[in-house]
Amino acid sequence: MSIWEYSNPKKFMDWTAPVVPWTFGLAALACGAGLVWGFFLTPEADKFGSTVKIIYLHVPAALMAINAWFMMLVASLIWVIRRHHVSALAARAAAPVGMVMTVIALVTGAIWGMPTWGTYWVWDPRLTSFMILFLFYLGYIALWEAIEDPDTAADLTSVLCVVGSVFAILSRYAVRFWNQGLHQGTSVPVATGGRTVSDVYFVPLVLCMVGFGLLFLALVLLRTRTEIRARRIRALTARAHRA
Amino acid sequence: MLRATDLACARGGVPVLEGVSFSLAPGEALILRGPNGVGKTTLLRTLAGLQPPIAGSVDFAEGTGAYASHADGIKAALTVTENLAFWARIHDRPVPEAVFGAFDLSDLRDRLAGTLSAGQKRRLGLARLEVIGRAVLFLDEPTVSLDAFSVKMFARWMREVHLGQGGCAVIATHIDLGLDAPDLNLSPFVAAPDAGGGADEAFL
Amino acid sequence: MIALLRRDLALALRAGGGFGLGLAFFLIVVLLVPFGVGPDRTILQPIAPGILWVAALLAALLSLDRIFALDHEDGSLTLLATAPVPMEGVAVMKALAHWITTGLPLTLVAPLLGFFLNMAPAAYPWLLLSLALGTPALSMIGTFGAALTVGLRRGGLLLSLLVLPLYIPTLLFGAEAVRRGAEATGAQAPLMLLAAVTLGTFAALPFATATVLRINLR
Amino acid sequence: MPELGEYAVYVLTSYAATLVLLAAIVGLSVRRSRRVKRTLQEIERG
Repeated sequence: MSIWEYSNPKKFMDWTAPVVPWTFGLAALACGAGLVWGFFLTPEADKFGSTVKIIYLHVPAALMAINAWFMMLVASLIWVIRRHHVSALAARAAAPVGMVMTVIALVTGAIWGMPTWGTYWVWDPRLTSFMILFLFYLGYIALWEAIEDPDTAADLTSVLCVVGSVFAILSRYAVRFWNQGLHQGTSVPVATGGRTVSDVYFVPLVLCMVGFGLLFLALVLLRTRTEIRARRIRALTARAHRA
Repeated sequence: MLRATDLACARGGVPVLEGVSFSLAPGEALILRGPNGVGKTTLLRTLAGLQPPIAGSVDFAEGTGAYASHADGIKAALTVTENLAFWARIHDRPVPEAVFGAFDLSDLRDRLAGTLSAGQKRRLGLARLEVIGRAVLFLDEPTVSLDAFSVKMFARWMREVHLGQGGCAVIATHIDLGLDAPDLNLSPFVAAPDAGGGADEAFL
Repeated sequence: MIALLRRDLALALRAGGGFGLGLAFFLIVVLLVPFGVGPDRTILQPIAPGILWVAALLAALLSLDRIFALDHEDGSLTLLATAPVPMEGVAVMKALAHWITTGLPLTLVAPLLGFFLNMAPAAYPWLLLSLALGTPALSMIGTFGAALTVGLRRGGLLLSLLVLPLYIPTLLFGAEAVRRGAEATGAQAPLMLLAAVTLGTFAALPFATATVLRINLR
Repeated sequence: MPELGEYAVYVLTSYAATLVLLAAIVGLSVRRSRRVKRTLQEIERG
């Protein structure tokens, strides 16, 4: 029973049925604990005052926004190579969730920018990169919606995802190159894990990251199951018309 | 020269035909018959390699096939000669002088393709087939909007020039071309409603 | 494949739409900006390179959906697919045809419009150089986008949404090169990066475009 | 309630905005899942 067997739609529906509620539960638990702990029990940071509490939303969301696109890239490659419908539908299911995570990262980043930089939106390389990532998500979702035939849509969006990934990384460094002259970014840690933060804030942050991760996983599983059912409806009605 | 073995093909992810097998020796043609929508175009596109078959295989010499339908890629803003010259250069072959005579295009040589009648445009499309010089032709309703005289002209070209020089062709058409070529009615090869291999198979 | 390029150029010349449309749009957009931003020359001067670059980008975007649409409708694309011409070659030739009919004229006209925006005199050579290096990338990326949306009903809008994010590195390096060139603070870096992006697109995107075309022709 | 100082409004708005966005994506996903499941069951019973 190779792992590819698990991505056969029927088997996928069977083994994910019990998993989804559990994942949602664990996600709620982790997020709840992390946010409550971070919001109520951590002291004010010297430099940022209480705005440091926004870190528990901004960093996990930003982390998931990038990981979501990476997951879609892997799923697209699996679809192109192994032609497994579930991975293509999982990529389609993950896009809106990734986009929402990007919006959360942008909103919390901008709000956090107010006390730190004095204005809501500053063309900081990190925030700008997330705005670009948001545009990529928009284009990806729009392409899925624009094409009727599911398999053609899966193929075209996979190519767009691969090309988009290269350009997203390119834009990431282009923005850093372009912005150096204007405004030095804050020392606020970048979205990836390598962070220098004192441990009193660290544990709740890890909890929030786990929470957001589980939430993302739960949402993707739920939405993938919905996509599989929608595809089954389309298949059944098509067969009914043919008969 | 061209062999199809147990071919199954789909249109829009839905299986349309299955179990189609035939083989053509040089100089032979095959006429595809069957009601509209049975899958003549789908079969031709699969044979030409424009779309992958669900099952079975198609074998003919690499780079000798050409697909042509009534949408024959004629540019209205170019003259008849320029259109033919373009396709000749794409296949890096010369434009044979005889082609203008063979398809009654001699006096239309420098006319813009946009100013031609439907029948003349079709003759230009068929002349293109001669110019590209491909041995294995897959033709989808080549004689649509052609008058009787032009149909005979095309049939004569097909019989004497194309097949005569050892080419072969699979032609989907409703009218009788007068070629002594076997017919293949596709109706018995229509895929069963629950045929496998369709894009939706994993979800049913 | 050169035949394809020559035919497309001949078609563009005869139809006449290709050249004029892009240039007219470019002219209008550039002339509109002062009405929006205000006639103050001290404001216009620093942002002139940016305006010219954005306007050139939008003008290039305008004529992208015509790259494959005509050939798709009259069946040429299908015939090319079974011709001895590699689809990657078709993609490159289509991108070059688009560049010659749109990118090149924009590059030549842009400096003339610099006067309307009171651009710094030092910026003109850099503007010309950056556009010359950058517009081919706009055409190649645009050809990829056009291949993605060939055959779709309202493909034009979707094409812009797909292609604009991909244009960001080129726009960014191009405008930065002109700005730094004008201030004589070392424009070599952005120019080289701009050229690198363009070379990268011509190296990789034809394969993606060909794959997408084959999928769309199925 | 922890002492949020003068930045209280920023912290609270960002928490509120995030919770609203998360609720939206979860709500929409669940609603669509139920609707599709119901349609599928109707077709399967057919």
